Amino acid sequence: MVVNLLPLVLGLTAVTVGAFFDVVSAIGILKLPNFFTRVHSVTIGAIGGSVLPLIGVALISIALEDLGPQRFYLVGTSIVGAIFILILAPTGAHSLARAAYTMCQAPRKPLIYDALENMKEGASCR
Amino acid sequence: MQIDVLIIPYVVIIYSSLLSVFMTYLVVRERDLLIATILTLTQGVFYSLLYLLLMAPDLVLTYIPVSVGVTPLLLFLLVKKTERFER
Amino acid sequence: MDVGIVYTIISIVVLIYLMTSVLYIIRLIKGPTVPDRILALDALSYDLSVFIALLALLLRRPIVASGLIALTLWIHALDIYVSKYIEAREIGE
Amino acid sequence: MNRKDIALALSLSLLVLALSLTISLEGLGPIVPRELRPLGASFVQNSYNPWNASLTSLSLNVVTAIVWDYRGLDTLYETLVLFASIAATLVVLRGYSELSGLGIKGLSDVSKSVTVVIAPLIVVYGIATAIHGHLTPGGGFQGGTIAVVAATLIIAVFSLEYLYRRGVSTSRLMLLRILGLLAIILTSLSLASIGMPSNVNAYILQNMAKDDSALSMPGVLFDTPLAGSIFLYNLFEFIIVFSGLTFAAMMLVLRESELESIKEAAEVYE
Repeated sequence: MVVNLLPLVLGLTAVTVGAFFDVVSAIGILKLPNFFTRVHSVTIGAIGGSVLPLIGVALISIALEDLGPQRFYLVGTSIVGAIFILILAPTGAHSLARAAYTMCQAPRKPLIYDALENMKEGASCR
Repeated sequence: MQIDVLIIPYVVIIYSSLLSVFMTYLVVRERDLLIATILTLTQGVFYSLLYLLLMAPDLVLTYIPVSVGVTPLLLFLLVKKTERFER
Repeated sequence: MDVGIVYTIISIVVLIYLMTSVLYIIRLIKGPTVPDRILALDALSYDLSVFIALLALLLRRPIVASGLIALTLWIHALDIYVSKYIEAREIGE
Repeated sequence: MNRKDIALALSLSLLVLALSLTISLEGLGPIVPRELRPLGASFVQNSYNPWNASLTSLSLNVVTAIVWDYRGLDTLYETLVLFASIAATLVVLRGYSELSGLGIKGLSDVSKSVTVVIAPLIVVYGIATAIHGHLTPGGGFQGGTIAVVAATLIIAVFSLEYLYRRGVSTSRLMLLRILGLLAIILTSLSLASIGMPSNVNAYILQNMAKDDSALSMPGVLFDTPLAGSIFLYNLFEFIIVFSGLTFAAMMLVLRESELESIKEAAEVYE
């Protein structure tokens, strides 16, 4: 039982911290003023609130021996899912933000330096 | 403090079935077809959660591509080739 | 450590995820532009994949967790379609 | 989206909740019962039961065992329906032509490099879901649809042009699809065609040995249940679904200048 205590505690900590990140991200997506600031909060939610708890679930299911040998299926699935979300969520947010930039509907409010201004013709819409 | 674990599936089932009815009504009312497609997709996501809770993981794996993947692709292509706003 | 405490913590976390999903759905319905809605749907689905894993632990049916990766992949594909649509191009280009 | 709509939707869903509570007051029992229901017990006994060799199909996933072994014809017809629907797409878009050299626009560099990394992983996961279909949830259709994500991502991120340059054309995908369907039919007929000349009892769609017929597909590979024909069906179904859905996606996202030739073809038919 002592051997199993470490992954169990680590996993529970990861899941709890992930829930905290998720609450922060949900409040952010509701309260922040425009699209480009909401992207920030969603990426917090994706990495902190999804990748971390999935790794936590994997650790917990390593430790819980009463689930039987099937628990290694859960371990593998959650780790592979964590890797996929780690790679895919920032890419999706990136391509959406780029598309929203060219669409010109979302206000570009806290804009200090515009690197895309010269790259695209006709992209500047005031 | 001990929460009875078996009550949670019921809570989630009630929650997701309520939300899917809600989404269905909004889809019918929506005039922007692109947004209607997105809401349809959300309803599909909740349906897949329902299938999961009713212990049909095979059906979930079949339903997610059909409702989250192929149908929205088809509808996006249609909206793209025709027009976006309903008259 | 008692196993019951683990399940209690996990069920509390599941309820927290359920409540935060309400906030995402409010943004999904309210969102002024299309990228806002897609962003909220993304966050909702990535949460849902964690939710599925936690439910598999909670119900002691590890085999249920198989829907997680398919959901993640198709939601990412949806991001790509929508950004292609918004950039006013055909999807095949 | 005004307040009135949301209030109406909320009241509608509450009405549905009230109706379903009224219906379910009788009680259906817990969703995840701790003990097996009698129907489930009989399914488990007849699908994975190594001690009774004439009943088993060596597939731990009972759903796949039922679909492919007990109701194999059902899934054969489902495959045929998918085949027919894609043939219908071909009929509607008849006369299309694949033009290469229209130029690549694609999405940003970040998306491109991530897609290069992630597409092989997705295909590998799809294949794993398909050929593990007799042990875990999944199967041919599910694995195929997971692998199609990679194809649609490549089409959307890189463009159709990229696929043409890699030698992926619609006619080749159609050929692959027909070969997969032929392989499924041959697998379902194989034991019967072996048994018929040598005058041994054998059935169409037979998997494991039965009481009155000794022929059997390979059952176990290195201590892993292989489930004989179910494994083969899943593999070929994966090929069919992957090539078929990729074909449909490629047909649907044809560029405007490629669709021009359809109009000319339609005028010829008129």
